[in-house]
Amino acid sequence: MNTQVEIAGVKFKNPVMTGSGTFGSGMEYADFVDLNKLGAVVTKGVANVPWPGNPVPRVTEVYGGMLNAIGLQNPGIDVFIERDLEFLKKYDTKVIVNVCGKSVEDYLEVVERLGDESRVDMLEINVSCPNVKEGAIAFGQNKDALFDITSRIKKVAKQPVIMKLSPNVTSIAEMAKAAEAAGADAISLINTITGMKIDIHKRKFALANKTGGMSGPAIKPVAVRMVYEASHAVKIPIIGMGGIANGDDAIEFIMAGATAVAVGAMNFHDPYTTEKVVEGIENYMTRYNVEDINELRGIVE
Amino acid sequence: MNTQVEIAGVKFKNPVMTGSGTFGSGMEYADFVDLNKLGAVVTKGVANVPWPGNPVPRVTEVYGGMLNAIGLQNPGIDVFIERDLEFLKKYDTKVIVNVCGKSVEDYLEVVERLGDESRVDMLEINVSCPNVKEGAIAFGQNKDALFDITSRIKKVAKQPVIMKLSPNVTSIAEMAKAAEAAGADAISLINTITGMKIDIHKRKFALANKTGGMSGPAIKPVAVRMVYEASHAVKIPIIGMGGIANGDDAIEFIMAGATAVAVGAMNFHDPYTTEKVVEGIENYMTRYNVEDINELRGIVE
Amino acid sequence: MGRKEKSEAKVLSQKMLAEGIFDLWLETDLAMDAHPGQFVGVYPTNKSTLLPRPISICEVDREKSAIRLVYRVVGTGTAEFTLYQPGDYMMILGILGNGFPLDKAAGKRVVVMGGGIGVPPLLQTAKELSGKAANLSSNVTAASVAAVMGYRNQKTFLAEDFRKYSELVIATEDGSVGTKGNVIDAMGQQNVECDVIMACGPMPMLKAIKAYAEEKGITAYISLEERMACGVGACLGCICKTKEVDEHSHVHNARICTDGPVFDAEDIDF
Amino acid sequence: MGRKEKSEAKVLSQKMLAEGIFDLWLETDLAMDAHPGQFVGVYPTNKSTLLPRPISICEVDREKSAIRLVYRVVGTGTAEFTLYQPGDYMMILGILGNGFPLDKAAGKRVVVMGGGIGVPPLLQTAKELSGKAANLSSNVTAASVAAVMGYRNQKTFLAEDFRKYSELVIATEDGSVGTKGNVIDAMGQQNVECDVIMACGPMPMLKAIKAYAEEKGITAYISLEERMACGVGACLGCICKTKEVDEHSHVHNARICTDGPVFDAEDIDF
Ligand SMILES: Cc1cc2nc3c(=O)[nH]c(=O)nc-3n(C[C@H](O)[C@H](O)[C@H](O)COP(=O)(O)OP(=O)(O)OC[C@H]3O[C@@H](n4cnc5c(N)ncnc54)[C@H](O)[C@@H]3O)c2cc1C
Ligand SMILES: Cc1cc2nc3c(=O)[nH]c(=O)nc-3n(C[C@H](O)[C@H](O)[C@H](O)COP(=O)(O)OP(=O)(O)OC[C@H]3O[C@@H](n4cnc5c(N)ncnc54)[C@H](O)[C@@H]3O)c2cc1C
Ligand SMILES: Cc1cc2nc3c(=O)[nH]c(=O)nc-3n(C[C@H](O)[C@H](O)[C@H](O)COP(=O)(O)O)c2cc1C
Ligand SMILES: Cc1cc2nc3c(=O)[nH]c(=O)nc-3n(C[C@H](O)[C@H](O)[C@H](O)COP(=O)(O)O)c2cc1C
Ligand code: FES
Ligand code: FES
Repeated sequence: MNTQVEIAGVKFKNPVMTGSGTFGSGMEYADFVDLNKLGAVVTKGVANVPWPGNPVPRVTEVYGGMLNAIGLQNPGIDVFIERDLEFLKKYDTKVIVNVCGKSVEDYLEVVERLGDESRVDMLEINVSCPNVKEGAIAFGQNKDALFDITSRIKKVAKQPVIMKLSPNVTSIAEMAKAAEAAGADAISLINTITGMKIDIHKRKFALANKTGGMSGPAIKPVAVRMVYEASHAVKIPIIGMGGIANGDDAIEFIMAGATAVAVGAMNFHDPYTTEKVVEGIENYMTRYNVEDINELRGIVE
Repeated sequence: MNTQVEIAGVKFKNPVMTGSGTFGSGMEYADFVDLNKLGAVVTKGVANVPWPGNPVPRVTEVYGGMLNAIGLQNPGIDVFIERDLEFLKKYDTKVIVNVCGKSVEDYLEVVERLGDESRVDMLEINVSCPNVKEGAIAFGQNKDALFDITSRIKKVAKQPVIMKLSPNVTSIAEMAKAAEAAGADAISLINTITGMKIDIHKRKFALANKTGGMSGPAIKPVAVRMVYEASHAVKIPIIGMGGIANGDDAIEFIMAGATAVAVGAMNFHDPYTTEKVVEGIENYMTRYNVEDINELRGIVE
Repeated sequence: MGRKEKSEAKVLSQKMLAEGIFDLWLETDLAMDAHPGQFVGVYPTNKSTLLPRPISICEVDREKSAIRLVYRVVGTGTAEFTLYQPGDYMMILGILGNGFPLDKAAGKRVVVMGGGIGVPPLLQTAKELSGKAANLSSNVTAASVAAVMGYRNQKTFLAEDFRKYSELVIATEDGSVGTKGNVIDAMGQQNVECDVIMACGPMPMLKAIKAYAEEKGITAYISLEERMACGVGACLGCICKTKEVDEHSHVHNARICTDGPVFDAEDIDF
Repeated sequence: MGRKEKSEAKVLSQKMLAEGIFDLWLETDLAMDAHPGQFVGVYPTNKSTLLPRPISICEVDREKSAIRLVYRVVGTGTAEFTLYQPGDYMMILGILGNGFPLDKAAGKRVVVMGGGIGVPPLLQTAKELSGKAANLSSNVTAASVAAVMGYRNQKTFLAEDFRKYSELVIATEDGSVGTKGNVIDAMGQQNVECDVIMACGPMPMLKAIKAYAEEKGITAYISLEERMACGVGACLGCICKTKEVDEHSHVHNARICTDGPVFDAEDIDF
């Protein structure tokens, strides 16, 4: 049985990745999961300098999911390279570094710094975080801005570039096309959907940031639809995510057109989820006699 | 205790309405609920002529919600007036007629036909149904088209006009502003979010239409956020909906800025939901000594 | 059509009839209004699910105010249902649908036909038409009742129950019991004659019955299945194509949950 | 810091301690690694909820391989927890957090302070430091242990348990038992002296303790609370502001779930 998939020349032993920001740099989940069994570890968004993120409360539960407004807290690229990338050297898995910034220059600085790091297999550019005021989502909600930042990053990036798209748009197909036209090697989607929760007893927002990004099983139908639409709009590979909880969910995204998938919020529900998704995919393949996972991609037209 | 709210001069005994398309014309739910207890019955979308809707399967369940692709099946305005409006004459509740069409002319025809019907208190214009190819959502995803159709409808409408907005947009604030600028008396949101489900065993879409509109508790955080954003963008009243299951949910929408609320998919889970929401709102008011429901509107800033 | 309500029903008993097929008796006031061919919506408590699961009424015991449901485990909801024990409560929505038109069978030779998980609703139908039981919902009886039931294999659940009220002919896909083949094959091979068919089962079987009835010039009432949301006729989720413009929809769509699930095969446009 | 796993724990007993306050004993291998001040994440099975509920370890029984949780019903998850009966299983994630630094109390006069639902974690703390029990996780003992506990009213849950291991001073908001006022009021009124405070309770209480400790020149370890998603340090949901740049985050944020929940009050920037 072949579960290996390839994106922009990078070979992943299986299509299962971690959703950026839900798995740290893998360190915290190494207690639960054998990182060697994952297709890739996608690290928490990192900027050129440390970011403090948003005030608390930063997370809250909603029906079938959660809202977060972490605000991209991160220790900055220096610490990230010394500590997190170093940690990941022990493992036989691919490493995708998620990059965030407030201005195009911020992004470029991080991308350049990572250029010489051989431990980095791919870059994922987060232009879709709904929880920071400047930069980030602004690039992800306007196709011209997306085209611009993508092409500028592509000019300096040494690793293949994945553009991570926001679902908070009228047409995901248009955004996917803009990323492709600007030279992106792949796209990933969906980032979180902007949501809000009000504590009616305290008469306050549940999150200090008022709004937060929604993730978890509740958003899966929207994510599958967007993966499907994107996969019919572009030729570059797609990494699909949004509410994946088990192997069947992963297969659903693959059938919708994803080459790989990522597990996000469900890690919090069950820290073993990523490994279980790998097993679940294999079980499906065994049950239905699927020789190669790549046969299933986009099979539902 | 006062639960009465007013929208464009129309007084509703309480803020609880039914979500268009989830309650027929009230006939089917009259077995369960005393329609006289509701603020308003919002009827299923009606067009100038009968529409057959989409092929089956038209509905499917998803985590914490459902997808539908009914495709606006309706018996046409003639039957609607004779049968459904006639039926509603027995009840002491407001009637809001939801109108759909494929072209602006279709909408205008229905709006004109309803002009002389005294049983119709308001019109809700559905420009946000994701399940029909022509018309409908096209108007709801483009602010110029929305402005255009709204102003043309306002020119002929004898009853106040509510524009029902689609959540499948980059900026709900912009759409709300376009509707307001064109003269809409109120807006309602959200219509369903476009989603997809794939049956991985049959390798088929769960819905014949491939995509469907998502509703139910799973979408509530997105709906609350959009109501909040819209209420900060416009001055006209807002009818909020999306996943409302009980009085607390209704209060959450009101605190986010809604003047009234509607119960949609949860009618299918529990046919008594609308009445329970009315009671739940009253219970909250009693518990917290709220004299007038209007005090709570937009209280969380 | 009975009154409709969502209410608690008490589990009286539950047992497995065959691999993956469960037999559940529920105590509910709704039993008094239940007619053969009608169904109830059963709600799982699992919060990821919201919609009622349509399950046909297999049998009614008016004395105990109870209904019997026989269901196959296919997904989340039905898997949850197997966990309920006597004394537990389940939420049900009912009574839904029109049921079989027993009056159309008065004094006629009737065959009830079921296939797979379409077998259960025919039991109460046979019971009523046979007149061989106390406390029935109608006093219509047929001239004769034969049951022709199709199964996959030798797991011929409910066969003993049918024998109480009617002659029973069995067809199995694998030929392990009765005629090898489908219910129509069995009709022919066993020379079963009738004036009226009442049937429930998978779509190909219902199509075959429609064709058979047309050929023989007899009337067939078939019970259809479709994904449902409301179960009460409001959402327009569960329609089937009708030959004529339907009275409610004013297009060629009837709602299976309220206008059906039982239709005269002639009226349906497969 | 012990190993971490998500695993089933068997309910040994559950009872109500006071209106809305429940006392639950769970059998779990994790008990062997549990230190006072640490917590577990308890998962409701209700599918509308996904996140583990952080609940402190109130007491540990290493012989029975069991932990005790004392919790207040505030929402969906805790309401569900009350339904579990002996023999049932619950899923828990643990052992989480750092716990109180018992070694910092060796040979010193310690006061454990709890307020409201912050009372429970101090029980095992007092037990350990008192040395008055078998099978403890450390052999560090304090010179003396006093417990100062604040309650709303006369429902002074766990008071009897504290008396087994320490002197107990009670403060109540309504003055129905002990000092009327808060734990700091009680310290003063009862002339409780100490070198180290270990505390858990609502934010105003912890702020007051920080101020009190600074004034008296003593050390206070306080256990903080914040909304959590992962519970294991990955999501950065549960941070608190620290005086110095935190070693992990490289900003002034420490993660309560892993770097805490217990912090030296001095290090926290309220
Ligand atoms: C009028 C009618 C009568 C029925 N009577 C019986 C019966 O007596 N015994 C029996 O075993 N089954 C019966 N069914 C089928 C039964 O409704 C489904 O097997 C059941 O809903 C599956 O639920 P689930 O949660 O286990 O499956 P899931 O696949 O998890 O359900 C997901 C959703 O799909 C719906 N769904 C799945 N399969 C079907 C189906 N075949 N038909 C309609 N909805 C479906 C569910 O109701 C639910 O909304 C009947 C269906 C209809 C329409
Ligand atoms: C380190 C730590 C230790 C704790 N120890 C105890 C204890 O020993 N006994 C006890 O009764 N309570 C304790 N709490 C508080 C307890 O976690 C909450 O009361 C509980 O999570 C509420 O869950 P719910 O589902 O009933 O409430 P809901 O309001 O329905 O929960 C919704 C979400 O909010 C979270 N949440 C709600 N209140 C709190 C809170 N106060 N702190 C953190 N998350 C919250 C829930 O975990 C859940 O994710 C502790 C909290 C922390 C952070
Ligand atoms: C707590 C949290 C933090 C996240 N941080 C990031 C981030 O730093 N960069 C990013 O691109 N996406 C981030 N995401 C988005 C996830 O990677 C993922 O796209 C999204 O959560 C949808 O998947 P899910 O439903 O499986 O969680 C974060 C999500 C969560 C829940
Ligand atoms: C089965 C179904 C049919 C619907 N039909 C209509 C319609 O005809 N016109 C309309 O404006 N909205 C329609 N809607 C959208 C609802 O009115 C409502 O906006 C949406 O479902 C969100 O609310 P909910 O989560 O409470 O269901 C329909 C929704 C459902 C589930
Ligand atoms: S299920 Fe709603 S109309 Fe039949
Ligand atoms: S809860 Fe995730 S870092 Fe603490």
